[in-house]
Amino acid sequence: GCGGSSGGTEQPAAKGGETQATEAQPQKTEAAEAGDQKIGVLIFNYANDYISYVRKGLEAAAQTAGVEYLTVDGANDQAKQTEQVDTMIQKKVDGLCVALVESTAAETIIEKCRTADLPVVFVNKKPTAEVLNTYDKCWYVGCATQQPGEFQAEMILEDWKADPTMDKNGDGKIQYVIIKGENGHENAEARIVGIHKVLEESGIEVEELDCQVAGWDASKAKDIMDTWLSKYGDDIEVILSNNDAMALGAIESLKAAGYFEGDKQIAVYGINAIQTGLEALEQGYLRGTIMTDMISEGTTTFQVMKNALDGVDCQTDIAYPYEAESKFFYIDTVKIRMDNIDTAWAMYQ
Amino acid sequence: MEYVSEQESRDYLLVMRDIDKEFPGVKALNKAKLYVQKGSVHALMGENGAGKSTLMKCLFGVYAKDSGEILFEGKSVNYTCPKDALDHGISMVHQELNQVLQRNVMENIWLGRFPTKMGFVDEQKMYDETKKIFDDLNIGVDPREKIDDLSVSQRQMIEIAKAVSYNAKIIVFDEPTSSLTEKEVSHLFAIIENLRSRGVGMVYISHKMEEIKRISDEITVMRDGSWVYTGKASEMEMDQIISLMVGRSMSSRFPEKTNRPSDNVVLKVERLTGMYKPTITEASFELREGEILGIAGLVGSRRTELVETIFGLRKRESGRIVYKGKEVSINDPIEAISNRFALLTEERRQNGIFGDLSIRFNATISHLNDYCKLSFINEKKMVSDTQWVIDAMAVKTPNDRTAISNLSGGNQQKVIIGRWLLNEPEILMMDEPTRGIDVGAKYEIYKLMNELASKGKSILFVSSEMPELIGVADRILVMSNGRVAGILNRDEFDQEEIMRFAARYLG
Amino acid sequence: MKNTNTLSKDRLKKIVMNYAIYLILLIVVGVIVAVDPSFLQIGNLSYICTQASTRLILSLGVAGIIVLGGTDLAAGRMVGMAAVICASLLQAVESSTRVYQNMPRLPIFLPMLLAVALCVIFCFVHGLIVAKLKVAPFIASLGIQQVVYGLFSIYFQGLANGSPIGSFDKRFTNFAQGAFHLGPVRIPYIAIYAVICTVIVWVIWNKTKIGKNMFAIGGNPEAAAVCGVNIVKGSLVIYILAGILYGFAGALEAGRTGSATNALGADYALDAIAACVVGGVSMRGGIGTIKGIVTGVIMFQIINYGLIFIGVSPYVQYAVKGSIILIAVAIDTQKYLKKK
Amino acid sequence: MKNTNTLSKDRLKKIVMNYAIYLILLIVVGVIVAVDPSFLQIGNLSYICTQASTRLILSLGVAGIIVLGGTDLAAGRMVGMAAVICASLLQAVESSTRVYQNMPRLPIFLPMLLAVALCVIFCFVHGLIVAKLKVAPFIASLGIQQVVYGLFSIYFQGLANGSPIGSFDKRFTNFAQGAFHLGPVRIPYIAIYAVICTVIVWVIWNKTKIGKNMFAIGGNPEAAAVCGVNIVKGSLVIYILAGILYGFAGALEAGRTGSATNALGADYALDAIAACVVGGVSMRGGIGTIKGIVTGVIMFQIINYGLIFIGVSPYVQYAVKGSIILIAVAIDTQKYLKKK
Ligand SMILES: Nc1ncnc2c1ncn2[C@@H]1O[C@H](COP(=O)(O)OP(=O)(O)OP(=O)(O)O)[C@@H](O)[C@H]1O
Ligand SMILES: Nc1ncnc2c1ncn2[C@@H]1O[C@H](COP(=O)(O)OP(=O)(O)OP(=O)(O)O)[C@@H](O)[C@H]1O
Ligand SMILES: OC[C@H]1O[C@@H](O)[C@H](O)[C@@H](O)[C@H]1O
Ligand SMILES: [Mg+2]
Ligand SMILES: [Mg+2]
Repeated sequence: GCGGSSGGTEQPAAKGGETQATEAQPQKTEAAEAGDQKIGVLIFNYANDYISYVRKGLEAAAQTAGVEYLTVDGANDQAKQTEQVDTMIQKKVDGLCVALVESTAAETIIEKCRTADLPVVFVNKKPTAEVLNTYDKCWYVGCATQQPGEFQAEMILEDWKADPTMDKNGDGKIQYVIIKGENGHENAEARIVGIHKVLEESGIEVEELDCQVAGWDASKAKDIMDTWLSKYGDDIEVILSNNDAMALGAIESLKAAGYFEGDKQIAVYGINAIQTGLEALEQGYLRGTIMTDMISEGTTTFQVMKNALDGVDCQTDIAYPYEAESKFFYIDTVKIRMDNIDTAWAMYQ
Repeated sequence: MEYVSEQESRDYLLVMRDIDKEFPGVKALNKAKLYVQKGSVHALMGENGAGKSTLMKCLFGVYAKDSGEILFEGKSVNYTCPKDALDHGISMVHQELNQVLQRNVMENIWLGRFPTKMGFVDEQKMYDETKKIFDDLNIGVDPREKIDDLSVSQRQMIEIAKAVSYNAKIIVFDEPTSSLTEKEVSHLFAIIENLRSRGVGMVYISHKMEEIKRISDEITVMRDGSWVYTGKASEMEMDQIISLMVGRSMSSRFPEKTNRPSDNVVLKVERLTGMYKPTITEASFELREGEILGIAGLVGSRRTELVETIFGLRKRESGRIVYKGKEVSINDPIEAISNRFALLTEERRQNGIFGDLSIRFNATISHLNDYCKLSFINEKKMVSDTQWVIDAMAVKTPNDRTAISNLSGGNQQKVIIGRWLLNEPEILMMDEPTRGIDVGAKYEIYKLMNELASKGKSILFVSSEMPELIGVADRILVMSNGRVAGILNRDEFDQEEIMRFAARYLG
Repeated sequence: MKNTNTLSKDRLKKIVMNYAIYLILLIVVGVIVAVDPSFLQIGNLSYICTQASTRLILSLGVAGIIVLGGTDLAAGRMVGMAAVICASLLQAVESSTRVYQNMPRLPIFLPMLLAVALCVIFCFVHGLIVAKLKVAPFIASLGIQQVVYGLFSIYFQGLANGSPIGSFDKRFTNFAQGAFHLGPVRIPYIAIYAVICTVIVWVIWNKTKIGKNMFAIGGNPEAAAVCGVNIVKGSLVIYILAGILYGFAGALEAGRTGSATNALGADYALDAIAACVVGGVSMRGGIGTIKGIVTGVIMFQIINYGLIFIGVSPYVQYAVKGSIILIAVAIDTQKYLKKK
Repeated sequence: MKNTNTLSKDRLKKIVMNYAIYLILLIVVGVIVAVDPSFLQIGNLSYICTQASTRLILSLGVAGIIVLGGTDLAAGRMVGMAAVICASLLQAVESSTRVYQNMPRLPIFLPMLLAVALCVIFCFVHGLIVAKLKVAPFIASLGIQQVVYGLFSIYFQGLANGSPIGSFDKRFTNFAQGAFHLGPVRIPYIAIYAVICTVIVWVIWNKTKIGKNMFAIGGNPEAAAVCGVNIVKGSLVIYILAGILYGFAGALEAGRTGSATNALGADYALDAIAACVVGGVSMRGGIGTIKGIVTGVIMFQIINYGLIFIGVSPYVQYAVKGSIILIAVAIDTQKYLKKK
């Protein structure tokens, strides 16, 4: 698998996984042998590409560590996922890694884990610190939710200052549109908050022309972009997409309208640094994207779980910052442009 | 018992012998047989459920027979679908009107064999050919008209025209005249004569004795899925046929009238006019206690609409219904039923039966209140009531949990009549109650009407069969084009007089 | 000789047809146990029954509409609506994420009543459109589904800017997640609710006029009208009953999950319909039994649970469930087919 | 006096009924224009037509099945399957994200053919189950939907770990996104394909035996059978035609979007059915026109596009679309009701 084999250079969690293998020996007396350990992995939706990479990282790390795992799909249905917790407990797993469908469901799940005396590590969707603090054997691992938005905005400001042609109408104002993932989706909402925060604090005048929801879906994003092109035309100077997939949909629409040829350019920004996104970056369609390091998110999640199973300190072998009061591990996100694109590609090696 | 030797059977156009067919729970055919000669009309007779339609459907490939042999022109055949049969020169007018209502006449005629030109359907040819067929058969219908816009009798004529247009060697008519007017019947008979002279063999199924006598050369009688008798029509007496069919001798087709209508008017219908035109117009009449009032008229004369409007199934624009001296408001069947009206509808399959549901359900559904205690149902009484229906109406069924669609048409009808009798109606409206029902069952129904009337119940009896109206009714009301054309007393009954009234408001 | 032979073959065929769903269930359980014998613990059964509870309540509602000859694509969204309503009004007073910060602590039945009332209203409208305006049920329920989803999503969006609502009042959580102990056996309340609903609906279907009328309307509406059944009223009662069941199922679903969003219930309608039909409720109307519905629902729950238990990948699960629907319904359909 | 009055009222009612869908469309457009008059640019119309193209192709397929008296919940997933197949086999050779790294560059029609073939196979099976085994179409198509989705998701998941497949071969992109210029007017290929498909399906429906048989089977299957129409064969042809259209629509959808995942097409089936029914195709079978379907599809596209144009939230869009479905179909249904 990718996570395990990527070795010890850039990915701290993977490194942790490796060290763990050797370190597992002395733990033997205290906890079950690695080979006997079994964990349950609950994924909110298999069809979601982001979480698929997290899962990949997690599973690879588990494999490397010789821990058995059982993965299930919540199919975006919290009730279903909550039931799956029961099934896992019946299957006598030793711990649960849960990418929640709804972050507020943590309470119920923690309750079940408490009854069964199982450690639980939440990943991606963030429960409140309040809830996490009701149980000693639970933690959270995830990317900072607002940071990708902030970084996106920062990138725009940097580019804006460097490239005067971005101000197409020359009014000194940034006219932008946002393609939103989903209403109420905590990542989408937080990313937009992040964008607004940075732009407001920048002192540069901005104008949000429009913001529409495309459900993380490329073809819907394309349709929306079509509409905007006909409504705002060249007034749009910057396009901010809540993820790469939608950015790519918008790019298809822009291409059809004759953009990216000669000096008819436009700045599009995505989030996630998925492979097709990186390719678009290389081809000059995307100006930038944010690497939300999914693989590390997965390996770290596993590491936290492993630490709990082995009864060692939760921060053992983890390089990412930990906020003890809230029990959060934060996986940093990284701004990706042409110059550091290799960092992102490395994630997929 | 064979009446035809192996040797002779080669001379027949069609030989069906030892045909067995079993449906879940019913042995529909038991060694049934039928021999049809070229250029002849062979009447197939039997009570409801005797297996006539089933036998023909086995020939036509609608059903697969379980065993037995079919020889057509001396060759053994076994058609697995209607297309097979049609391709080999057998066509059929089905008991049920099988038409695609949403499409036009010519598409229905050519369905299954559309003429094509370079792979595309040739509309012009279709139109011309249809026109030609209709001209030949004297049918005045525009080939481009939608079936849905036609009257039932027009639709039946189209079915007949279609069956004829296949130029088949054998044509099966399964109750072709059930909704035809007298005129159309004669017309059909002319067509049949012509076909006979061209050497076509025909099987003719009907419950109307007069027709059988008029048209058939030979008669085969079936009973309970088995062959009973075959003979020359000219050598058979009506009573003989009937007793063969029912398995006992029957002296008369109509029971002796025992009811004495009183002078008490129970129902007064005043200037009743329907809401959606064309409709009944200002229909008025009176119905007395213990009276059977026959309602005659041509098809489309709106007899059905009259009774349905009285029953609240159709909206009325104006008019009053006075029951036992008081005006009653009847805007839906619920009100009608609560006033002790009952309606036996004309289209059994469409609005009579609940096909998938049990006989018990079908018998009890219209008077659930009788079984309700504090709105909960008392099943026991339902069972005993249903048993009463089965016994009183002599319904042929394994038990009361059988789905009603497994019964033959006649037995279904008996259950439905039983349903209404359980309501103990004061006014019973029967719309073509004997349509598609065998003589035995017909007789029982007439007797029943008589008995009910004797007990002081009043009956409205819609029928297209003149003899039964004359045989059973106390008075006959004649409808013409939605109006009451006249009312005749029993001593004035006369077919020609009735026909004259029936034509009164036409055109 | 030959005769007895065909007869026993026929009988065998009949048995297969009548018990098809149980046979399939047996095979599925057999496979699951073969892969992981530990499936046969009593604990699993108890979980399966608990999990099946809300689905059963929902399916009982949908089934009535199917027996009427209709269908209800909107059922799932109604459950979602009820869940969101209850969730938003039954958060713990002390929770910092409370959407109505200053609302007094409500008795738990009040929001549940409100949820039920809303479901009843929408079901009523749905019923009117189908029974009165004679709109094809599929499309009517599709329209209702979109309207319901749109409207309650707007409410949901407005509340917490669309983030999931959780942190419920303990009484509510206990109502849905609690249990009492009968000696060593833990009996969850939710299973009790399901049993009560099932009994009530069984009585309505089989022992009351409402039920008989439902079968009549579904079996042949025109004949029902002639028999004095008030089609519109008779249908509406069943739609209202469905609304009550949806509302209750939604409330329980929120309480049981401990949180709710407007996505809750997205696939429930199709699942419920599938369970009913696999359990022998005919989409042609007029046919269906409570026993069948219970079997259908539990069967799907066993499959869901069992396939996860033996670690089958989710996409394989789709394929398996789809195939089972096809096989079960194909066999069941043959029962009602008129023999040629 | 009174008479002429009622007559004109009746006539008005009739006009309203016959042109209901156009009136609704007019009102919708009216509202949109009132909010933002710039909606009335020719550019918008061109976008709307382009966007409607794949949906129209899909709807033409679904419509045939509806006319047969069936329905197809699986249509959307079939489109998704075709899209994923084409996407995975038509990535640019030079792309680093290519899932089949060592595969030679394929002629674009090959994967498209494969996609169509797969859709045809599944539609064929669906048709068999409905026409031969007489399974209720709703539930049959639900089963097929789950099987199709499960299977092609396994394929997709295995390929790209669930991330979107993009970076297509330029020829493919051009095939779906290209256009030619007629003077100043840009005519996208995709609109041309849609027109061609529409014409072909129109001819099949109206000028061939296949079409006439379809209407007969949908209108009255028993009648069709006794007239010698082979119901199974006649139905299967229509299902196969649907398969071809789905496959083509899927290929175009991938090419048009520039990427594909297994989520593509999730709601397309219900949208397509809604468009057909709003366009006057009756769910009871036997009734429908190509003109109506085109109108229905374009109407929904205008709503989609227009509501985005005036910046209405997606939830409001649901509510609006749902209401329009209900109103349009309720009016249309009254046309066919027998007044008594
Ligand atoms: N499709 C079927 N399924 C089950 N039983 C059937 C079916 N069709 C006919 N039967 C049964 O077969 C027997 C013969 O019915 P059939 O319709 O052939 O009688 P028939 O002589 O044509 O009667 P009628 O004069 O009422 O038309 C009846 O008992 C009927 O209930
Ligand atoms: N001229 C007509 N125009 C339109 N519809 C007609 C016409 N004639 C008959 N119909 C329709 O066909 C039906 C047949 O009429 P109705 O049943 O009232 O006549 P009937 O005398 O009872 O005939 P039947 O002998 O078939 O019972 C009517 O309900 C009506 O809807
Ligand atoms: O929940 C779905 C979304 O989750 C986000 O975290 C991710 O960035 C998006 O690409 C999308 O997958
Ligand atoms: Mg018959
Ligand atoms: Mg009549």
